[in-house]
Amino acid sequence: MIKRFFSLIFVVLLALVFLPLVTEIKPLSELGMTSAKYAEDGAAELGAANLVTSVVVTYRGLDTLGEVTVLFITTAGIGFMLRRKTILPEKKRRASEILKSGTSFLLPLIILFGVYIFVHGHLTPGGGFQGGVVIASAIVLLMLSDINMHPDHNILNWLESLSGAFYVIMGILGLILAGGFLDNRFLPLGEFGKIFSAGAIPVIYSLIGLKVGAELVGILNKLGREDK
Amino acid sequence: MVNPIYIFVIALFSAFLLPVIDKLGRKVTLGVFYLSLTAIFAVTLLWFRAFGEGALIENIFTAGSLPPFSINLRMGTIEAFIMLFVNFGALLGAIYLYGKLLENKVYALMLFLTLIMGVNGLIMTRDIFNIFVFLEITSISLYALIGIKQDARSLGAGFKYIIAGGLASAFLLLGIIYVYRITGNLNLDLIISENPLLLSKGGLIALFLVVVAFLIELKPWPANGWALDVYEAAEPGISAMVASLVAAGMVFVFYKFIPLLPHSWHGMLILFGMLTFVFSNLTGLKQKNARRLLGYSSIAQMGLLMAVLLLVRRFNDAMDIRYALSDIAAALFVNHFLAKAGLFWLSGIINKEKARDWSFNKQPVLVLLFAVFIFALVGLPPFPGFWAKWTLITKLAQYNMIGWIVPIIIGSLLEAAYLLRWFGATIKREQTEQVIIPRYKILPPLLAAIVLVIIFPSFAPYMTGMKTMFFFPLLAAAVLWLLDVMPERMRGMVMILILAAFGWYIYPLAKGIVLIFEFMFIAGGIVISLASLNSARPKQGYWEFLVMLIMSLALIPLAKSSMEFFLAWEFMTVSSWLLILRGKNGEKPALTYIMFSLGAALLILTAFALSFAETGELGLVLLSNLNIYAIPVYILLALGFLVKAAAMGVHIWLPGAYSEAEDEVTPIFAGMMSKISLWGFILLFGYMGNKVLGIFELPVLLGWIGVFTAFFGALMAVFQEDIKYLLAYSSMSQLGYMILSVSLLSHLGWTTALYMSVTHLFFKGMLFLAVAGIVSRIGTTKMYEMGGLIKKMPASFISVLIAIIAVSGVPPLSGFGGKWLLYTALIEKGWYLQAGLSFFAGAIAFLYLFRLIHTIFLGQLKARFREVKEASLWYIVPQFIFVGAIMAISMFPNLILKPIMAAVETQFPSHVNWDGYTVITALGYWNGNAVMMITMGVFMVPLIWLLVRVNMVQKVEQFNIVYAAERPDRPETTHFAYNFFAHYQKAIGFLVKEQITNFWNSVSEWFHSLSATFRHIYTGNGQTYALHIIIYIVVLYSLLGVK
Amino acid sequence: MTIITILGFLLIIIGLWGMLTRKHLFRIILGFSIIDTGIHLVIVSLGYIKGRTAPIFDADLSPIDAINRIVDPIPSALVLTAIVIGLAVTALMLVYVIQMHRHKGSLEISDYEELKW
Amino acid sequence: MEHGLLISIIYAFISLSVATIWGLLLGGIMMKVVARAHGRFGPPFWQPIIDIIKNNARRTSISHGIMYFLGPVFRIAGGMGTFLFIPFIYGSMVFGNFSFAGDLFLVMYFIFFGQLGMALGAGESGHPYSAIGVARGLSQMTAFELPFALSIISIVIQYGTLNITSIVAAQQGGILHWTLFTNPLATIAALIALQGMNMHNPFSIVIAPQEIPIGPPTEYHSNFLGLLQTNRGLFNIAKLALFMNLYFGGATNLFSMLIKTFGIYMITVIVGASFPRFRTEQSIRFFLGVPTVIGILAVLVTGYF
Amino acid sequence: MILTIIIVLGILMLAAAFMALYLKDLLSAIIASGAISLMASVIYIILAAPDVAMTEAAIGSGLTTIVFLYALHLVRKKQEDKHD
Repeated sequence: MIKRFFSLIFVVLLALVFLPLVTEIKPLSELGMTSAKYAEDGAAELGAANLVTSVVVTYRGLDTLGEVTVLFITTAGIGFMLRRKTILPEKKRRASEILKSGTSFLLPLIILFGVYIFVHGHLTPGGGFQGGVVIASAIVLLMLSDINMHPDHNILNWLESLSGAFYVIMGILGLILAGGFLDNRFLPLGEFGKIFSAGAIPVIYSLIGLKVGAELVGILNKLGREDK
Repeated sequence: MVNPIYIFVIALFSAFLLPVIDKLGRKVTLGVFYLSLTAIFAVTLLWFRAFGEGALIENIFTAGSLPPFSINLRMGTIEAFIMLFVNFGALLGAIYLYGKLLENKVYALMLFLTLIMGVNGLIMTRDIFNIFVFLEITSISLYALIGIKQDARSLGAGFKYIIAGGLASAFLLLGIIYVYRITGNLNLDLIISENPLLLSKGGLIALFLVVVAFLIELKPWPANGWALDVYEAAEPGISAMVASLVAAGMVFVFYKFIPLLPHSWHGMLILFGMLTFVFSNLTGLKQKNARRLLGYSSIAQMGLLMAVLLLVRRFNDAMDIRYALSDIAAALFVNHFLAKAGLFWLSGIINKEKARDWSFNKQPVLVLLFAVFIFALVGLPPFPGFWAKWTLITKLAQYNMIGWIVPIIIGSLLEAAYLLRWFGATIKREQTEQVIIPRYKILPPLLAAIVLVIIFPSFAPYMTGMKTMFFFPLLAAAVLWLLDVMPERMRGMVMILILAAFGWYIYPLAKGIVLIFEFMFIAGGIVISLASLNSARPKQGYWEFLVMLIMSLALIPLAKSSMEFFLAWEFMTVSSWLLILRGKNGEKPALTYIMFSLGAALLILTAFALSFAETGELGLVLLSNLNIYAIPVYILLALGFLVKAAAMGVHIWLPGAYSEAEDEVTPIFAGMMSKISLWGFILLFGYMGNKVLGIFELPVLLGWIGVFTAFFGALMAVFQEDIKYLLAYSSMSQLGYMILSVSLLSHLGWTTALYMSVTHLFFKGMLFLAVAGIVSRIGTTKMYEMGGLIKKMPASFISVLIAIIAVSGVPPLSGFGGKWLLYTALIEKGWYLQAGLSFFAGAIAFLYLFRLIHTIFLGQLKARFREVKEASLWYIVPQFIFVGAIMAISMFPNLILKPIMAAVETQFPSHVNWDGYTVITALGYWNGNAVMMITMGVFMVPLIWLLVRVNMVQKVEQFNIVYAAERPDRPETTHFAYNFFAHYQKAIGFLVKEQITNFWNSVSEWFHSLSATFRHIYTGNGQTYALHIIIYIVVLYSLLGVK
Repeated sequence: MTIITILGFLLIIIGLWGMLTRKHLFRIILGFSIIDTGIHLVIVSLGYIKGRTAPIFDADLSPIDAINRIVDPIPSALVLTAIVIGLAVTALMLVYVIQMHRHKGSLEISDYEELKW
Repeated sequence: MEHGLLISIIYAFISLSVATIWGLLLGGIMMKVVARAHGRFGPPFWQPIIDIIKNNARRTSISHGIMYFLGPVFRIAGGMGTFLFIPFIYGSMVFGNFSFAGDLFLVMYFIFFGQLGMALGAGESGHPYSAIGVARGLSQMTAFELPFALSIISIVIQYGTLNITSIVAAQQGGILHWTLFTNPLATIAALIALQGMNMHNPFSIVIAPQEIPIGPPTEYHSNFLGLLQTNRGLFNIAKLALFMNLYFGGATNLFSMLIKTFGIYMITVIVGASFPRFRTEQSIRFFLGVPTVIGILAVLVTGYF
Repeated sequence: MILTIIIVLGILMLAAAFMALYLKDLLSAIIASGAISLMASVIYIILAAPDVAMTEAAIGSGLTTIVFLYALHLVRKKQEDKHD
């Protein structure tokens, strides 16, 4: 009981610690030093319409590389932790009719939408991560509707590894051909606003999309199996 | 140069492709895995070599644009140095985990690679959000790797770790975003240059959040329950990585943020670091589980390292920070890194939960490794930890931050306590079952130990500029260790040869008083170690420690700088402690001994630090012109030497240490090692002379302590039943006399001290050798079990007889000279009451000496000793060398008095003059030669008188005595030995009723109970640990006074 | 706007409170995900400038006058990474809970206290 | 040494024989006085001389080993040595003895020489009573040595020298110059210590005549016992001579020496005759009590005022 | 107008947060936490950060909830085996 009492006191005190953060710092009135520079010549330098994407993929490319590694580790960790010999779930009641017909209708749409998101990552909002997640949700919908259908294990593996490896190769190409590691200018910037513009950004983002999609499906696949 | 980005590329590339390569079979995957780790290590090695040749700091840019607009990495000397060790440790860790990696799925390999990449990233990146990402990569791969050992305990620990790690990264994220919001960019170097922006109210809090997140990752004292569970429950290979690699990364990241911290915060953060160091070590005292104990120790070291990083910032106003930082923090880091990883690997190999179940004293490799790691952690000489502590304390004193020396001393003493207790217990425990050591598991600790031993030269010379002579003890020990294949006696001979050569080498260097001490140590050492050649049984490590002890003893008087003095002093402490540990039940006394000696060593270290603070150099001669710190240095040094001399009050280690050590070693302890404290006093008085504290003069105080030691030492000796305990107390009392006479600060006083120390070496050496001879034949050291040995061991009897006549000071022999000089010096100086008390102590000495010779040699011979033979020649020969020496000194006292008086002349004007053999002082005169002649004459007259009618004397056997016409049946009933001085006990026995021992026991008891109360804050509940973190943040926030 | 920052901090406080007091393991993880959402809200709210649009160039937003018409892109770039990391940590915690449940069969944090002192 | 070695040996021999005979006679007189106190006649006063002659005339004797054989030799050597290092009669050639070899401390420590020898010999005999006697003797000896040492120290402070002849010289010229009067505290402490040294009654537990057969020398007989008895006489005189020189102004001629030694001896005898016997711990506690305090006072008085 | 929407969403989110922590049934607690993420993505739209809104919607409400449900399923499965 006293633990609850102590928690209350110290959570309130912590709130007091945060209070000046809210009161002292006025809302932003104009862009900071770095973001102002990004705003001015971000588009000119990298040729990507979506400034956030250019920041995410190129300017702070190492973060995103780290980001992909984090997801990769999580899949590895989950696979590693749940490494019991899992058996396929025995036939349970079949999926409801609505789900099955809905899936057969919706599936292509969702996949198309997912591909659209990460292909147009540098033009419209969204990108590799969001696209990958949408595709993963499509696959999950498929898994739910058709119980005995399971994504083949090693296709996922190959897909994941290759896209990861290519991503790193893209980085090295940037290092050798262009200014620095993960620089997208080793490919032509192309015409602003078009699909084949902003150098390597779309390629990188689609690779990320594929990798994230494969990984999330992998995670859900491992979670989905009951163990003995 | 190879772009360090390739470290990430190699790691990620192989990590991504491993699942695919695994299709071709696990051997291939492991090949790729080890290849990539070696490649990473090679890259770091190249960079380190480049910096070795003076390359400048490199900034590596990514994404083709300049830092604030993109993430940049930096590769400097410090980064390269730390990454070198991180990648080296990673390689070793991977080799260690070979077994686990083989049987588990491929994921473990990938997780290990990403862990390494994360740590390297943490060290190199200069972008704060990037630090957050790499921190997450490291933590998440650790969360997963902790899951290797699938049991409830490791999962529970892992979960607590995630909660704490998650909380820390949440605060970090908040802090980062607000730092960005205020400074406008995410690049650390730019933020540091625009620091003032952060000094606004909000800015300080943002900075506070970031720093407190790193503090939590560094496992601060109250809020680190979760870390201990991880160390205890996780797979040892992984805990080794956590303790060394991840800790290195975290500390370096903290180091990167230090320039941002406002100066007002430094004090409080140092305090928290020191608290972690002291309290984790304190809680370590009560630990039973081996790995949890290692956890406490590594947390303590991290706390110290954090405090040092902050302290070092304050040193740098005078010196280039590179120099100040590089030797303290780097040495501490390297020391902790290798030792802790090694110990965790060892715990993996031995795989025993309880620290008590560790026993491998039949496997020399394991013993050696364990010793290397424990000694490195405790900070004993040849290891970097020693240099780090030395430089740290001297620098602290130099920048008069003396307050911080106290926690460091307390902390390191506590750490020494539980680590050395563990070491002693493990070494002494009989090994029951063989520890199977897989080849790949022993390689990493072996390599770590080798590097730990090799690395010290890189720190030692350039820092201290010492003569290489001071490393001879270690060298000689190593040489002897290598000659392990030779038979024991041969190695003994070699050792004596080495000693002789060393003696010849240092002969020209020693002059005056130093020459006398060298004579005592080298000549005494050679003669006494002759006795150790008696048995051919293999003695593991005996000769090495013996040669190390004697040579370090001989080196101390030659030391010119305080550094050399302290190094030789520590070598002596270590080797003597190991010799005691070799004794049959030497574990407990050895622990008491090492604790007192380390305490004394640290007192001396602080004293030298204070003198360094005032004079700026390490020279011992500068002690004379101290004035600000004169009194504290004087007191500290005096205390240190008193502890070494086993003065009254700090003497409880002496009886156990002398009697539990092997019989051949005790004469060296009693005869020579105790004299080093005398040399300390000579050094102290020689340089600093007489100091007054308040109303009474310090030498007078020391004199009184000396007299009381003499009196109580003798009194305690009277009531002992065990010979070695009796002789131990006797040498304590003799040492009391020496302290008394040296603190007289007069020519006669010092002559007495030196004369007594030389003669004490002779007769105490003889006594202990004789005892060793007897015990080797009889087997027991209890006096009442012996009796009547004069008939069986006449040679030993003669040497003991000569010895006790010399010790008690009965005229014809040299002992009287010492007594006469003492009393004349005392009365001349005006210390009358001390003279009276020392006379009384001298008389009491008579009691225990007679008890010694009566209970062993005279009285009734027991049945089972009927066919006992004389002690082996190896014992008798050195004894009779000493007998010869004593007879020579008694016959011609000026043989030794003249050189001593000449030597002391350099310090004090002598007003003693000679007339042939008579020494004439203002008070009285003494003609040793004449006394001897007269006594011989007076002795011959009655002897001739009896010998004339000797034919009528009829020898009778044992029981033919006047026994009221009966025949006593058993010798036990008629041999009066047990509780020989019962009436004395009744009369003044109350004086020696164990008060001092009880006091020290209660001190250690108090520490243990304190440790018990403090460890109860770790309740084991994950939520409570989270609450501890929140409380820690709030308390730190209020204490830092973030306005 | 500061109202959203306040909302974010409130969510953090509630999440923290839940994590500290609720015994059930799942509730602790839920508390964590609430803290994460709160933090992401704070981050994005700090990047927002009143009356400005998203940093995406298209027909009616040319790069020339972007400097005073777009919102700060960096916080949203950081949040992208933060959200995925949040997911990663939550997933790992759930797996830990599953394994702990499999070994000990209990979902109460107070049952995992054998490592103490 | 002004005169040659041979002559000094002859002189030493003369003074030794004079001292021994006088010591034995004193012993006989003491037995006579005690007997008278007990209301009986007691043995003739030359009885000790008869005993020695009787013991030395014995035809057989047994020995328990070398140390047993050497015990009495040590004992008598101690007695003779102590005596020879004390200048017997101030100013006389014959009785100057070998005091040139050492000073006051030498004499004090030479007393131990005899004790040690005796103890070793008794120990070798194997008889438990002798060992018990030795233990008692040594304990008592340490106890009475403390007041004695303190009084010696106070005298050394007072006269500023350890040389006995110069101490005696300083006390010449009338009774008032004796240490008895100039430093009474030291003399009292010393006399109490003398009571212990001579092992007269309050402190006679060591030899304990009635209780167990004569303490340490239990196993000794025939010519060994003879030697011990001669030593008892000689050693007695040596101590008395020491006290005479230190506290009672030394003796300028043989006659004054005889009177003074007789007087000092009689003090202890009379005190002894009228006291029961202390147990050892009682005597230790006694000596470490009042006499030591007197000794300390003596030292403080002479030392600091 | 925008302000009122934000306030309403804010209150809803806080309520959902309390429900997530204090609802008896775990399933509805998880749904509540999904709801919080959904409302948060709406707020991101208001804050002119479309990328974040999409990510939050997809990962926050979508994926996290699915992972939670799977975990709940696995834990429930184990509990039923034990009871029956």
